[in-house]
Amino acid sequence: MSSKLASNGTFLDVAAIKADFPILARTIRDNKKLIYLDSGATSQKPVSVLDAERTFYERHNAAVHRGAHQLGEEATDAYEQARDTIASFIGASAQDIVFTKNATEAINLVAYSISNATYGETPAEQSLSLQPGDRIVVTQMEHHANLIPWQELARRTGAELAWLGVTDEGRLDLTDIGKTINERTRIVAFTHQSNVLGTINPVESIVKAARAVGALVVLDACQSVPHMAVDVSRLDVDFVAFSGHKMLGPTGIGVLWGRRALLQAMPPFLTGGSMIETVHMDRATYAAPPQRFEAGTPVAAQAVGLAAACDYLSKIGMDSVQAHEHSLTQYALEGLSSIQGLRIIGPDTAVERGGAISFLIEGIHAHDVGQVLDDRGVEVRVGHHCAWPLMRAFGIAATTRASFYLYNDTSDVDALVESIQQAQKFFGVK
Amino acid sequence: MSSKLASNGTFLDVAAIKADFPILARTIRDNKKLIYLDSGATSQKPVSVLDAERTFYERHNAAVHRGAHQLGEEATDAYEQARDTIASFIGASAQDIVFTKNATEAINLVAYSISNATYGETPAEQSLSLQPGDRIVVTQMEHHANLIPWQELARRTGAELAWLGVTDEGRLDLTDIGKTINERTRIVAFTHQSNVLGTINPVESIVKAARAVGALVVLDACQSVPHMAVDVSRLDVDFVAFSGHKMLGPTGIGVLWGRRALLQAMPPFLTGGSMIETVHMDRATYAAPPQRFEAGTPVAAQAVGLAAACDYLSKIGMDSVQAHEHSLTQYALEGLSSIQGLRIIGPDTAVERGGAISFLIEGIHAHDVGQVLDDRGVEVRVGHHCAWPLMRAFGIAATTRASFYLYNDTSDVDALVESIQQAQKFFGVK
Amino acid sequence: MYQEIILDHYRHPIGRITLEDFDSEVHHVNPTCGDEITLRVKIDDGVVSAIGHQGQGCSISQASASVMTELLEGQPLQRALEIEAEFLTLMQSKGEGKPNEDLLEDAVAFSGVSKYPARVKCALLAWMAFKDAALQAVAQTVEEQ
Amino acid sequence: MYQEIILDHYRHPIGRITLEDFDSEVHHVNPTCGDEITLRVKIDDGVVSAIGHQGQGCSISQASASVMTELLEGQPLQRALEIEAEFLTLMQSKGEGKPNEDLLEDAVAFSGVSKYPARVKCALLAWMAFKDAALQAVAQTVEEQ
Ligand SMILES: Cc1ncc(COP(=O)(O)O)c(C=O)c1O
Ligand SMILES: Cc1ncc(COP(=O)(O)O)c(C=O)c1O
Repeated sequence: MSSKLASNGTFLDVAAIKADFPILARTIRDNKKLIYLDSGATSQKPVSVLDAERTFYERHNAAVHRGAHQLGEEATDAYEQARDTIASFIGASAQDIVFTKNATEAINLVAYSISNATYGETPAEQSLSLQPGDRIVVTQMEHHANLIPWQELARRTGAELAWLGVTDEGRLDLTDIGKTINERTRIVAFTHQSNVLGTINPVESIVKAARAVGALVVLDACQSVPHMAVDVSRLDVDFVAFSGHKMLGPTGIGVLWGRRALLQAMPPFLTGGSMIETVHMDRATYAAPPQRFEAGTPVAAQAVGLAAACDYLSKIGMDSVQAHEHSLTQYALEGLSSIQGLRIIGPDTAVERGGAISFLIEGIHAHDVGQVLDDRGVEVRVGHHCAWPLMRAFGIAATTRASFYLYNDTSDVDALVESIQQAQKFFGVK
Repeated sequence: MSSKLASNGTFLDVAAIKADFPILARTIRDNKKLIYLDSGATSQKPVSVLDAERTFYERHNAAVHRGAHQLGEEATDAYEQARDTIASFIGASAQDIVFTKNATEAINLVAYSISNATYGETPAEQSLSLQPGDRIVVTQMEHHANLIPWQELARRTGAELAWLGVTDEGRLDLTDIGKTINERTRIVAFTHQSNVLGTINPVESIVKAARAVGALVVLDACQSVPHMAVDVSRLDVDFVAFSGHKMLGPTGIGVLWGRRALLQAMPPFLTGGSMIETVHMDRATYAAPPQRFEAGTPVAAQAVGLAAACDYLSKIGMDSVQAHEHSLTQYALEGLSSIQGLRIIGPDTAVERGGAISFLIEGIHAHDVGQVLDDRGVEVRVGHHCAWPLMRAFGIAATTRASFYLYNDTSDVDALVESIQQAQKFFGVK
Repeated sequence: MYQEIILDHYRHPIGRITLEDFDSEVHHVNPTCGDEITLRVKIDDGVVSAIGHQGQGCSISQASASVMTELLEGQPLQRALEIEAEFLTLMQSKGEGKPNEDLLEDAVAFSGVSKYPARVKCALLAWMAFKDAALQAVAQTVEEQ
Repeated sequence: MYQEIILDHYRHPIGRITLEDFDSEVHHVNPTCGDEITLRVKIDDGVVSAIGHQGQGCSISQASASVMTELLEGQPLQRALEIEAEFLTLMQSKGEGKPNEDLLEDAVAFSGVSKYPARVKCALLAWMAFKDAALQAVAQTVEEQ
């Protein structure tokens, strides 16, 4: 796959990459070339991922961790090897990652386990529980997935929810961080990279503030793990959550990484088969992590598919992926800024920012922008992007968002810019 | 597919069916023909299911319910059409089924939602909550997935857990049902068909007892929906849970059907994107079912795959599938009973029983039976089958279990019987 | 999709006012995009005497509110609800519907929208709000009697 | 996999008794199959003087407990734990391990089991129980001093 390495400056050889993604060869509406700029919502899948899932079903499918027969062994091997691959991808040990159905479940797992700690029997368990007056801190730029589970945890435990605000440029406002993350703060949950603004948050500063008061740190890495090298062993956070479908993997799989001592202390969330140690009619004891948190028949084929996605990304190299997207973002910010009446919501330079670019077009509602773009084959996302409170903070209802991945190139950005200009013409705002 | 309809008596044309399942052409160990008798754990997948998933990824993949662009529309259509197909398969309306990652999550959803009702703000929500002294009734033959979530719910709410016992023949002991399902009983959760014993439980009698005291009824249909026609509109239960992977579908998808009024009253379980109505920093309101219970990016490709599995089963006809398995079970019970030293755990006639047959071989531990069988290509399950309390009720540690599906025929049963006899010879117990 | 009628109504919306004299008010939101409408309605002797709407949304949702106001004001409630039902059917027709022009008049311009499932909710936002408000107004009258 | 040595030990197990005089007792379970072992150990002056085990399990787990008892009884604890470590390595070798025959003696017969991941846990059940019990016994002695 060396043919896909950066060939012209920091850009990847996108033509070669595109060829691995069958869907990118299709057309939209009346024979328009598909220009997919919605990878922030979900990514497309290369053939190697589809083949990996299919081979699992056609050759090795059986109940994981339950069958003593050869098929069962092969399925278990495939599943646990996938765990190894995915763990290595983020610099983790296999025993410290838990498979869920998506990042949303991964974050809910943490919130519910903490909530269950209230009923815990061991001191280790109880020490995780929240009391009325305890504080959970989030930020104003969170995706609903990293906001509502904490609202609900606060409701169940009587803890209070506080948050860090956002500046006009779309950065976290850390002026009062010491006040927001106060002595009573037990959990700080924030996103590594905003799915709306593109902003990459200063993990170190926030972790420092959290550590100063002994709070746990939950990092929503949905928009970082797919786009840059993330090494959990260096981040010094306690939990990291991300989804497979945003990083070339299948739908139906998410990952929670947790600090080992915490996973070991945490009570289970979902309960049922495969997560037990012993079971009596009236009580049960539970297996060690990660099994403790993987109740029921696991997302086996999906793990195998996600491991293939990690392999695909690793071969290209996450640093190359990031460099490519960075150049593309720079190019896009320039192109978009040249459009009169266009306002970028989020940082307008490529510094500490990823390739999700939200914007408003004066006089045209985001829905209408999206529609005109779609008619030209340009697929972008419009709406509140599951970050409604962030929209409110900016006093707006919706943005149009273009987001990039390794299979996008400057010609895709050119098409975006042109189509926006077309929309302005159509709605007579220019 | 008419070629696959019953051609000799009640048997299906298994040769034609086998040809649809690529894995069944493979060999085990030293070139032994694969004889897959572990469908109770997970089923194999026909090509049409694999193709459906792949086509989704290659043609229509996008974020479901979030994209306004054409790909997003197509993905949403595919997902919601899958919901229609799967709902019809069990006689339900699409709006009354919720997709989860497996049946275990589906049952946990009900248990956690009831637990969250304690914090509910509306009277409808609160009326679902449990109080200390309230009772949850299960049975001694439950899979851990339909036992531990209720143990945990009891622990969280202070409710007590009680259970119906099992007779020596492996039927539910309903003698004292009126005492067990008493006035304080709020929930009765039981399995439609035992994954260990094969027993089909008398839904009507249990529902009657539950209704008499106003208890909700949760039916674990993991082993029934794949093997017989199940019509939720006739069962008169409140919730039905099952998994896709046991009915020719992919891993990573489960289904919860719920009575509409209940789903509407229930608070959410997992929270995050796509399940909201409005979101503020400190509070949120939630969408109507089924969206309320499907937080995050859904298991879209898996839903499409499961719909293809339903189509496959519907074309053959669930009554034909059941008749086929019934005949096979009858044949197997006869064959197994002829083996000296073999004891069947569960009903020894095919009356009101499905095709999961558990047995003990005098003098040989189940693990050793399984090993010898595996060496001959016969894949059965050994152990407690995630029903450990049931093992205890029979005073045993483990059984060997053979379970059938539409791709098994009498020659598979013959191989089973022969291999058991070989194992007896090998261990010198015969 | 963007019929000239739609764009006209979008640019010069009818009923984009705050009614001072009204029987009921509703606030509806499209959760997928955050678009909102606040709609007030006045019913006199079973006739929809006035509709006023405020909010934010795309051209489709704005134009739809405008067309609806023009169509329904002055209609007997019964007939207004018939028109609403017909519009709903049209929107759910996935581009296959044959609109009843007598009933729908300018609203037939929205036929094309029904081909875009993600936009159907935009077109329906105002209509759902109206139906809700009208039923509340009626329920209230019944209660007062 | 089913070496004659294994079947022999299975049929005529060594140490399948309940020790009356012991320093620690553990109960281990294999959660995937429900097999159980209760194991007692007596350590005198740093030497494993007696092991007794009861429980239920397959031929592999029973024979393994028997072979282990034969091997470890009378060994200095240090060396017993070395043997245990060597056995663990062998079991995790997926059929690729070259067993140290000097250390493992009869236990080399279990090499074949390492090719069957689902059975490795059976072979290890008694060994894990022994390690656990021995460490508890030692910890206890330290505490008493
Ligand atoms: C009767 C029964 N209930 C529940 C389950 C749990 O299903 P899953 O593991 O797919 O969640 C199973 C299968 O494992 C089962 O057989
Ligand atoms: C920043 C962020 N967090 C969380 C999520 C939720 O991920 P999922 O929907 O896969 O659970 C997303 C994507 O939707 C996201 O972009």
